[in-house]
Amino acid sequence: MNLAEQIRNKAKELLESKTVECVIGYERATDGLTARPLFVYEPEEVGKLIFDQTCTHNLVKYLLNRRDKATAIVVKPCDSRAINLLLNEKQIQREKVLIIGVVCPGIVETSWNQTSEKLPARCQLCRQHTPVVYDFLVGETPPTEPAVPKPYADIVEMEAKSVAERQSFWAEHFSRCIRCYACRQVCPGCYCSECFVGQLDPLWVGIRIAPSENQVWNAIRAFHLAGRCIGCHECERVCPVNIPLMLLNQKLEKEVGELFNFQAGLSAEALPPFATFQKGEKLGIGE
Amino acid sequence: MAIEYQPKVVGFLCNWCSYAGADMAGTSRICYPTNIRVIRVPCSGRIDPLLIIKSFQMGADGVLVAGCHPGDCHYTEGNYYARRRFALLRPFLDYLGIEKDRFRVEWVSASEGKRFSQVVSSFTEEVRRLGPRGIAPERAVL
Amino acid sequence: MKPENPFLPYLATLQNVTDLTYDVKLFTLEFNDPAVRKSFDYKVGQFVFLSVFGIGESPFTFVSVPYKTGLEHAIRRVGTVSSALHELEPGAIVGVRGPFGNCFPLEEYKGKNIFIIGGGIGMAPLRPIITTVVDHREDYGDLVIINGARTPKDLVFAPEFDTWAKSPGTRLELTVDRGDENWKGRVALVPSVVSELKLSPQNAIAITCGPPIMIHFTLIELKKLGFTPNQIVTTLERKMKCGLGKCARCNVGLKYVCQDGPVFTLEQVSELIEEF
Amino acid sequence: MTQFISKRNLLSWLKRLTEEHILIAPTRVAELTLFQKVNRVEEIIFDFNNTALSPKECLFPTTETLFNVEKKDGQVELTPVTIDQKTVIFGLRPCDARGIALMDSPFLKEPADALYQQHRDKITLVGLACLTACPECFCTSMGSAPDDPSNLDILLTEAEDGYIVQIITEKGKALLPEELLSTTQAPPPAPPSPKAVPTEGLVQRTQQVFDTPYWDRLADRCIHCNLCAYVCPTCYCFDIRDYTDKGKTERVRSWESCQSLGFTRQAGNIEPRNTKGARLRQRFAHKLLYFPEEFGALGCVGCGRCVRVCPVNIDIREIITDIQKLGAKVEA
Repeated sequence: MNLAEQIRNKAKELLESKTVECVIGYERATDGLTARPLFVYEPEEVGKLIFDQTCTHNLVKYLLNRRDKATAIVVKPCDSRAINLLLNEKQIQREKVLIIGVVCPGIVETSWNQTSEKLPARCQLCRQHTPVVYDFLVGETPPTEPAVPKPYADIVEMEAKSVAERQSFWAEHFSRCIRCYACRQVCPGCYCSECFVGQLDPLWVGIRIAPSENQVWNAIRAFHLAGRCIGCHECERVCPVNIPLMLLNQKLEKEVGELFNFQAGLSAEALPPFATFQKGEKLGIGE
Repeated sequence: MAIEYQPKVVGFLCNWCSYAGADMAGTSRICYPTNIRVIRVPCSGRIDPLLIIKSFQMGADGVLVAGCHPGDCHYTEGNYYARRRFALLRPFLDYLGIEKDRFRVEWVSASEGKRFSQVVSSFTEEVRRLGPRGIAPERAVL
Repeated sequence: MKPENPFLPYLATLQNVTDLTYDVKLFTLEFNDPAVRKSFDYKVGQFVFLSVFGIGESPFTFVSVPYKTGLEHAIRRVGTVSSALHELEPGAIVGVRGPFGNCFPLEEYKGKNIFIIGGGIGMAPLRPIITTVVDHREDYGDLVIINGARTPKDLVFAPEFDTWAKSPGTRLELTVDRGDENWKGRVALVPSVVSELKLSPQNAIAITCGPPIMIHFTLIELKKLGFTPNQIVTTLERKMKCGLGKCARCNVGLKYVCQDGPVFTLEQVSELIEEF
Repeated sequence: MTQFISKRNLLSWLKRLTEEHILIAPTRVAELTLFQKVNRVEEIIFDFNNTALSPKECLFPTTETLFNVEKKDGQVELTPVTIDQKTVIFGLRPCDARGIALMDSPFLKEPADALYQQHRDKITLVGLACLTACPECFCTSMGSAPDDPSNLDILLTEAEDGYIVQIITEKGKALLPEELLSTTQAPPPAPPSPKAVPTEGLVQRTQQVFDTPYWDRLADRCIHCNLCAYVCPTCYCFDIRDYTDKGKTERVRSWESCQSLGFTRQAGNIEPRNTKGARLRQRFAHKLLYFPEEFGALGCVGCGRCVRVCPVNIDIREIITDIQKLGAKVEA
């Protein structure tokens, strides 16, 4: 039985037994080729659920709109790290969420009406083929976990550049930003009720959509995800002007790994890097 | 004689140690460069990376953060958290195109008036060596 | 004298600032340019955008009456612009843009009984109606004013209460949600006062303005008393940025509050399809 | 006998335009087609479906100063911004030209927006007819067409090693010198036919469907970013704020979208449109009900950008068909 059928059966069972009010999964988009998020409330609607290589969206953030309602959710391994992040930060209650984990066959890069055979960056860096947390598992567990090729290859390449080159690289990319905030709205780690961008007093980032303000926005958004970004690459996928946002997030991920030996989303209990410290640690600051 | 380039340096000084250290320098008539604009904060742990990135955006050529030596913090652990935060911020600024030497963190206690002036002088020279950010505000990276 | 750029405010100087309550101040303005002073005209119920340059601009309804000199606004310190206004001293220069919006059709109310039901700072847009009725007392029927507030310190326009109460055929009912040690008056919610006074809908107009929750229950009471939707008038409050029906922000369903409002009868509100 | 311009003459004409005008044309940037200010005409690309962002940013920029405020010894002086630089937008599609024409209604209705008026007077629109229709385009259902010249000054249609030229307005005539033109017998290629969308009686149907739970269900997957509004040629909501920078104050207008959180939040934290469904409904009700009720035409030109760019595939064509189906059921 392929993945989609297993998911549909599980969803039907959960809805009929009223254990959950809603199952969040994927359905075919209007281009007939790619997928889009789907909210199923009635057992007879489970037929619309699909699962294939075009199911790129990370659905976990939708749980924040249903915090007190029992909800089932279809989760790929990279998305499952986002569940740990939200549990770790006390944003969702574990007993309210039923996780249908999918052993991920790898997804393809999609955009509207297009799928490319190229393995997306998140799959090239894939650390787990099996979700880190699940209640029901769909699909067979592959024998060995995938060996990650040279991690952070593009980050090391960026670090090799001179400061001036990096400065103009980012100035050029950030000047295209139109501040649509799709990167913030799609990110499971970005859920502040009032984002620092919306603050008037003090005015951190004005409403001016201009290079200088764009850079403060992009820099601080990335820094707020340091030690929290779970690498689902959704921000890069939704950016309408192709800003390489993961180059920012992964640089911080690499630094956090080296400085504090911490990776986001692997456990729901571990204290995140900025919430703890060791008295005697040597971090090359103020020595 | 060409007017020598005077770097703009912003200094976030923690109220209990570094700010008192600056006072000590002043009362003991020890001079230090006037390029530094001092901003007093309750603790180095209070400094949000947003304040530092905002300072660079508004034209600072260098940002100095001074706090109590680890273990001396008036709030016991403020500087420990700050140390972690800035340990990450420094390479990130460098990655974004702001030389990491333009951002320095020093632990200066209330009695180290002399050391405070040395810190400010050496940092100001360092920023002068790096020169003005020289980027038109419209195209400025931060 | 219409400016050719509708976003450009007239310049005006703050004549004086008096405290009405601990968080409400009465501002009196006068235009700098004498030509504007002569040509500027407005009606009761209209509003203008007041600008504090460097902070921003916000819409405020007039509390003064057009037939008297001096433009007055009663402003409660809530947001960034109102707080900035509260910091200003007389002589400060502010921007005035407008007037915008429709007005209370006071001509149509002539000969009718007028019931004014205001809550907190909601009394501000209603005050010019009261002033007009009191100044032309014989043109109108009975006048009942219900002025509610959270606490006695929040009652607005206190200095004018006795001039209102002494006006013939006028009844002033003050009420607070929570009294304090030297408050001897009524302690009740505004809607309950409306039902207690048994206001009769015969040849009457009920005008209400205040927090949404108060308007909601006041409308229920008025309907119970037999008021038809076109006898109930309210002024809606929405976030506004242009006042020109261009930035499409203040719409409630089909209507722009800045152009088709802010004054609506309940009948018009029910046609707005989007609940207000 | 239709007028014709060779590719070579076209490029030399565009090069001459850059001397007195700002030339804005489609260029290739980071695997995207974007309208950019062009200095060398070689950067212009001619074979593209449509640009990622619409040309509205030339008339309604992402950020624009309305006026500057100088405070000198107690006195305040306001100087509005004036536009004197002439601009040519080259290579915009007929649907985008209709987008600009539709946006004229709110901006130029009494009292006209002076800044937009100046942009509009100083801009000449040189369009490029579509030869192929994208799967997400539906311009013919929204009152436009792949070769619709009505809102342009000049329309070019690609033909054998050159372009068929249709000069529509005086402004276009004055811009294009006669000597560059030749004539051709070849008829213009047949325009493509994009898929149609049922818009019959759509405005009434949208009003009937207004109070149904359809919008809450639709908004389940919406993430409320500003993308659909920022790429749309007929979305014109804006925010106004004051800016003080080194003593100089300016009043700035920037793009805003009805989906962003603080759009209707009033002082005192009162949020009239607080549910996801109400917020998403505002966008489609504005385009399919409020705009037609006020200005007589649907507030959409069928360019398909919002369909292409929405991260969760909220597809306006699907919504229109749903509204027609639901509306019919409500009627029955």
